[in-house]
Amino acid sequence: MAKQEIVAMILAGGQGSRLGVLTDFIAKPAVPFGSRYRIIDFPLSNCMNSGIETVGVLTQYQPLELNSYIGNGHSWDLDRNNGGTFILPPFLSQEGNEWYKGTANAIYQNIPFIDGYRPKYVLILSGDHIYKMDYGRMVASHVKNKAEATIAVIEVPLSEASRFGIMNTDAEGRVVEFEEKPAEPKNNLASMGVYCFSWEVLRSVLIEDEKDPSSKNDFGGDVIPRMIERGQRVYTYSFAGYWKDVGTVTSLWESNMDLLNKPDEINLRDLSWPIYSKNPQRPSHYIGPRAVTRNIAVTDGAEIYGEVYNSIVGYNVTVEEGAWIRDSLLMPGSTIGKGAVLNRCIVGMNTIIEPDVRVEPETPDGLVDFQSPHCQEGITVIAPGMIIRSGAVIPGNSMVGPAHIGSHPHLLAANPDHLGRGMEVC
Amino acid sequence: MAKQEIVAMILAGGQGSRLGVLTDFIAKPAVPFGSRYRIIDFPLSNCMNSGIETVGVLTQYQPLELNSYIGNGHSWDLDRNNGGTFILPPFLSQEGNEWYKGTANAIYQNIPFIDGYRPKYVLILSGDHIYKMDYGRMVASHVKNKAEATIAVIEVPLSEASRFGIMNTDAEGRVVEFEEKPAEPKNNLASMGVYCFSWEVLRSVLIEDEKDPSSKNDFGGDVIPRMIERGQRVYTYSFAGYWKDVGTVTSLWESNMDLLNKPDEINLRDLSWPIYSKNPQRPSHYIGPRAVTRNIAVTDGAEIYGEVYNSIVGYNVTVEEGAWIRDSLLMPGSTIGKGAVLNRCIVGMNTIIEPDVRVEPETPDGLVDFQSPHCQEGITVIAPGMIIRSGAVIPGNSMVGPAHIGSHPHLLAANPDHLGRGMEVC
Amino acid sequence: MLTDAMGLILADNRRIQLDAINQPRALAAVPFAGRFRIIDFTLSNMINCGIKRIGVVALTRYKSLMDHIGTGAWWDLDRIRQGLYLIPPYINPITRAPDRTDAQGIIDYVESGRQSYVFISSSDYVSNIRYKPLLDQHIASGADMSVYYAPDGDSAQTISLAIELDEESMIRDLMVDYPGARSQLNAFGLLVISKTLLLQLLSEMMARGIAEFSIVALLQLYKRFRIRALEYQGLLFRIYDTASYFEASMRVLDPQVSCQLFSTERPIYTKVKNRAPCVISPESGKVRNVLASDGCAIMGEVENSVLFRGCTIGRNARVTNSVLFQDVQISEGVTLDHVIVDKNSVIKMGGKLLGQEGYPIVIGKNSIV
Amino acid sequence: MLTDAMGLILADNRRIQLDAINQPRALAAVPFAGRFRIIDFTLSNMINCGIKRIGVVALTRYKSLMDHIGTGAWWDLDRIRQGLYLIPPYINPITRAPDRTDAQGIIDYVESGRQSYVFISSSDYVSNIRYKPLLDQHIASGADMSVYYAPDGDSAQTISLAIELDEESMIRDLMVDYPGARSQLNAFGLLVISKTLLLQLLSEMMARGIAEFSIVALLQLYKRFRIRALEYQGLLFRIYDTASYFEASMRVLDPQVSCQLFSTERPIYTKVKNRAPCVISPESGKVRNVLASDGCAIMGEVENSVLFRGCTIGRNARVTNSVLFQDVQISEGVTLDHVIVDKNSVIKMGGKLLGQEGYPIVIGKNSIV
Repeated sequence: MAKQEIVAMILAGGQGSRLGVLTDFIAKPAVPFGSRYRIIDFPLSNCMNSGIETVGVLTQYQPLELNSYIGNGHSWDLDRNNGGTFILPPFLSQEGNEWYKGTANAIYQNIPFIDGYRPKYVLILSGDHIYKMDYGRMVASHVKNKAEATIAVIEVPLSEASRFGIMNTDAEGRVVEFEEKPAEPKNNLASMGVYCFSWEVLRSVLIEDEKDPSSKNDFGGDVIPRMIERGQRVYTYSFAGYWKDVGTVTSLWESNMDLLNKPDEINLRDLSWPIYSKNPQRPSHYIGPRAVTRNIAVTDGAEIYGEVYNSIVGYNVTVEEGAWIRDSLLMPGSTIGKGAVLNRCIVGMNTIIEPDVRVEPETPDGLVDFQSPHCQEGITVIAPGMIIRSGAVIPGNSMVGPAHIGSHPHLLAANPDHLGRGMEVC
Repeated sequence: MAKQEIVAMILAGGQGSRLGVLTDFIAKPAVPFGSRYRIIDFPLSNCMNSGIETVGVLTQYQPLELNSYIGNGHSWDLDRNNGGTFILPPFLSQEGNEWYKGTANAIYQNIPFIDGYRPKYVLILSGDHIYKMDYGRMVASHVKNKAEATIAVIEVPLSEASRFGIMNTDAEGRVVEFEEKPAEPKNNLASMGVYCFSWEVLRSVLIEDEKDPSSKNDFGGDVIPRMIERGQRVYTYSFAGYWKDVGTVTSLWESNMDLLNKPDEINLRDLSWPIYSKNPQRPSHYIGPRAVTRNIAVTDGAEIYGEVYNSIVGYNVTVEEGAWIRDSLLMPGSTIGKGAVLNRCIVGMNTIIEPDVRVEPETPDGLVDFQSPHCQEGITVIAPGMIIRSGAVIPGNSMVGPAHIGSHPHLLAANPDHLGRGMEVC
Repeated sequence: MLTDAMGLILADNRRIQLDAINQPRALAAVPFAGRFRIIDFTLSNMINCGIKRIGVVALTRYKSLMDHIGTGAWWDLDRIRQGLYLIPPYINPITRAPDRTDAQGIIDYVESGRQSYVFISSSDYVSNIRYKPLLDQHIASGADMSVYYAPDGDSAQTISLAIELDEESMIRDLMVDYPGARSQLNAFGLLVISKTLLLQLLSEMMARGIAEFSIVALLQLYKRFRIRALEYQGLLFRIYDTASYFEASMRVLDPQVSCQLFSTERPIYTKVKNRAPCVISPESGKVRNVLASDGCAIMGEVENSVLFRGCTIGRNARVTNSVLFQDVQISEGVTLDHVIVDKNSVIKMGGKLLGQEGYPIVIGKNSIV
Repeated sequence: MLTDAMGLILADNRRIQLDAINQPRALAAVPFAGRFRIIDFTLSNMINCGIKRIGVVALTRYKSLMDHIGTGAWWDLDRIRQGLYLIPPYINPITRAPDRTDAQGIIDYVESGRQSYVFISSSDYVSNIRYKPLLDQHIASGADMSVYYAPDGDSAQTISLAIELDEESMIRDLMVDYPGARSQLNAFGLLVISKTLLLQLLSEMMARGIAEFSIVALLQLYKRFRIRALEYQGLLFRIYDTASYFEASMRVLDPQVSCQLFSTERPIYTKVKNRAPCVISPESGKVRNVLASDGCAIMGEVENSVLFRGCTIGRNARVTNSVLFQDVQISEGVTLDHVIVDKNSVIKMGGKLLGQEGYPIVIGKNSIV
């Protein structure tokens, strides 16, 4: 197997339970984003644009959709003869079998995979962040600092710093202390969950971490603090662009809206750093003769006949005449019927909203059964693969999923064409 | 996702413990075969030659080597935009997590994967058989018989029939009874472990089988008997070519020797049904000025300076001058030192046999520690990635592996260049 | 699935002129319907029928075509066996002039395929077409070749290959580009022939020194061979001049028409470009009856138009009844009506271009107007 | 890794004749060392240096080359961005004659790359060569172009591009194919130049109507530009006639030589063919000092020879000092010495062909002797 200087490992195993029904049957990195993307397109495209051609994707929870989305890696030019993309699930060995216990354990279990490429550096990336980053520069900074670990950090407002892992550094940028969600943060340099390690160093730290029964085998919680404690050379790398963890319904919604309202921040139109995705082979989108569209993003295969404002319209979405949509995310393949009204609504893939359905924060007479602590600020989430029956009225902060079908059979049904559970039909 | 009429699922999850040290760190289907192949090349090439382009490979035990060998499927033309090869490991879902309990359970857990392609037929194949078969003809026979399941069978000598699963059929080839390893076989039609099912039928049988707590969720043991019992249309499909299960050391050795001694049976030179493999990018093999070679198969990157008789020489093998080899399998990357004598020996990948080592059935003074019940008929197996020290004398029926290093440090060591455990270096 | 057939696309049509549009590229590479090229339809028809081995004969101006087709990966034709073959012109190594015959490259391609039948298609029409009925009829009728025709009598389109049929639906007369032809049956460029017969005819051509190989040349053999014609009843746009191109482009705006071209079961594949989603800005004007593509940014008003990838429509611009190719920039305040603007062109601030129905204005590639 | 460089391979060398061997194919596509083609070495050198964008200029007889290169997948060049570009001859769409210049295709290719440097290589030599020292020297010396040379004084090979250097190792004189040249320093076909300067020179060529673009043409500009020459000390075989081809083939039989060509760190990649392992049968005679390939079946005796894939050596045949290309069949009892047999040829039973050292007999492709 050919040597590779850098191997990237993307942590894509988490369930993402705060996204509720959106991740019932698919892993979080496979959730659609920004009309034509999936979340994982961002780290994969960053790898491609940074010239990194060997990428392991660590999966554990509901990997089928992600597996079939990534396929042979062709869409990201990662179908390489040496290297390329590899889906890395947990496995059995002679010593027995284990699921990935934590992020560090997931890498530990795949030491033989990484060893096979004899890399100098290993990047550990998250599968659920929206950002554009040249990892090459980060590795260069790692090399320049003669670091053993380098952690990408971003400045956050000091008032929000207590929500993040905060890095306290000396004058040279060397980390002297790491505080996870400190009550009184000493500064505002938040870890982005993007790490660069010298492989030989990480390898031995992982083996040691694995032997420690008190460790939770987590990078942020165990590996990094252990390295700092011991005085190993841990540095920060400052990143200044757009970065967002889309782990909650609100942050997913906001990050999508940022595409419309702050288009220069995560500039998707920058041809020097394109975000690649698996393209549906569909015709151009069509805006009908009586459609009204203002401040929307839309892509292949969509057909809009109704009114759509401040919304993200995914591929193969149909908005029928007389539908009225504002501040919403219509995920790929969804259909919005005549006269339906959606406001601050996230509609899952291949879901059908029948005519005259109303989903609005201000719905006074809506059902309270659907209220969910994961949904805030009036945002409602409809699961993928559903049918919302004509006449349903759903208030804000709702999370509507297959679990409700039993109790509301007249309002909800599963979309029988939505085969293979989370599977995309395109 | 595009519809595929046929989806093939290759069962590649077993540990293959009867192959001993050969499968310590790699799954059985990744074991080298016939100079330039791995066992899994046969079902994968059969799929390609039969025009089947969607292949799931069910892995569970030590999948890394297999995963990196299959890569994007390019070597078998299975890097398709729709379909192609997919490695399918066990995974977590909302209902919890489970390892594959049996062959049928492995398919059960991947129902959503198969559903995604909406196939009419699903082929269930084993990852450890050596044969060339046109699955298209088998499916045609399945269709013609209006069968719900079709089982490929091969005639075996009646005297050996009690080692196999035997199909008792009526005049039309419909199975009336299935006997697993019957003491008194009624006929000699043995199941090859190659099944064709109508997907809708199999899908419901699998769901039912899963609910039955007494089932071991195995195709041969549970699913097929259940279908016959119920009177479902189970037919046989008679196959007449070469077929061998290479699950034991003896059968692996014999099947390799068949390439030399019965070259017309599993005719690898037939350009109309090529067996594809991942090719090492190495120069042509070289036969040195004083080499003696009789009845051998040899491939890219090998260099032979010694004497080799009736043996299979893998890629990147070096046989130094003065070495003497007979009736042996030298797996890829192994080196046989000057003056070494090997007879009926299987040398694992990237293993170094130092000068003057002797491995022979007739070695009178050999160590008995290495004797293994898995090794019979004088065949000895040396694990991959070892160094056998100069002067070691090993008798027949031995199985020499890393476990012995501690007790015989002067005879054995791990090859430090054999990185990434089972990983191929090429 | 037609696994026993290979495809051969004649990407060159030297008889056709689309003014500025196909001057820099072969007709096969002319953009169509927002994100496709004309050849995408024939390539996709072939793979949707199960054909996995396709040769593309290109003689001139084929750089654009090569760039578009690439490795064939977008059509899943980047295969170890079979896949895509670009058949280049043969050039004599001594004189460096093109060889007397194109035929040798085609012979080599056809000969090395295992399939028994060859579907030969020109690349001057747009359709989503099934090949199986033609092959079934071909085999059932025992004909030597079989070809589809469109009953063009009620169409505004010119009949270029008027055929007359006998009672067995075999061609008994053929008139090329003849306005006085009695027949309204218009054969178009899709023909099936056995590999054996095709190889025989190609060898004859070479022996006779005939330089040009085309569908018409094969059909003209109707006296010598039994050529079965089968009516094709689906949607079909033949592209033979700027007006027919423009008309077809406008008709695709009708969802009833476009759904016949873009079936979910038989998708039309094209080269993937990773452009951002199209953005319609908050200050945009009316955007109605528009086919638009990724990478577009619409700040002005657009009606009854087709926008290829990466077009920008500035504020207060008004684009109607127009076709804008990739990366066209329409600046603030521009007015366009009945205009075709080729790739990378820029219409500067305040410009005004008004064409007429049936006579659109054509702005060439990389122009600044 | 030279990620800031692109490659350009001039696969055509019109000055070279290898008798029957390169008559049906470009020199770049001539087989070498059992399973390779000459172009494999340059392609692999480029990718082993980290170059991921390679243009191949082919003018004549390039079908064999296209078949070999395919999608570029074997060199991992089948990429969405970058990858392999086959640059075809330009043909005038009206006259159908090749255009006055090859340069436009090269200009388009070079211009669309983001890299700052271009490595230009001919495809008439075999070597496993590192490019980085040349680029490092190029940048350090501030030269306009840089080229490798071999100190060929002690070699039997003819000096074709004799260069003289000044004290800064810049070329101050150049003599092409001149037996009386004083210098023994032989520049060969590997040159690095900045993208900017190359584009300028190509535009000048077009403007002057110069038809041929070659390494020699660039080196001949030594009076106008500073051309740095750097000694290449590794193994190098220049292929310029049948004798040099044959000699190089025989020398690769020496493991000391072949290990310099086939490094594990920098492998030479080639098109994969899925042939069965080579079989040496129980009844074979001596098989010694032989480079043999997959798909061969050896029943006779072979010494000091190179066998490409799929060769058959019949019983009691005796093959010595010979090179057999793919799928050659040597029947029972044949004797061959100093013979090169091209692809698919058959030497019939009892045949006897004896060439001489330095003057091997060449049997053309598909011959039956």
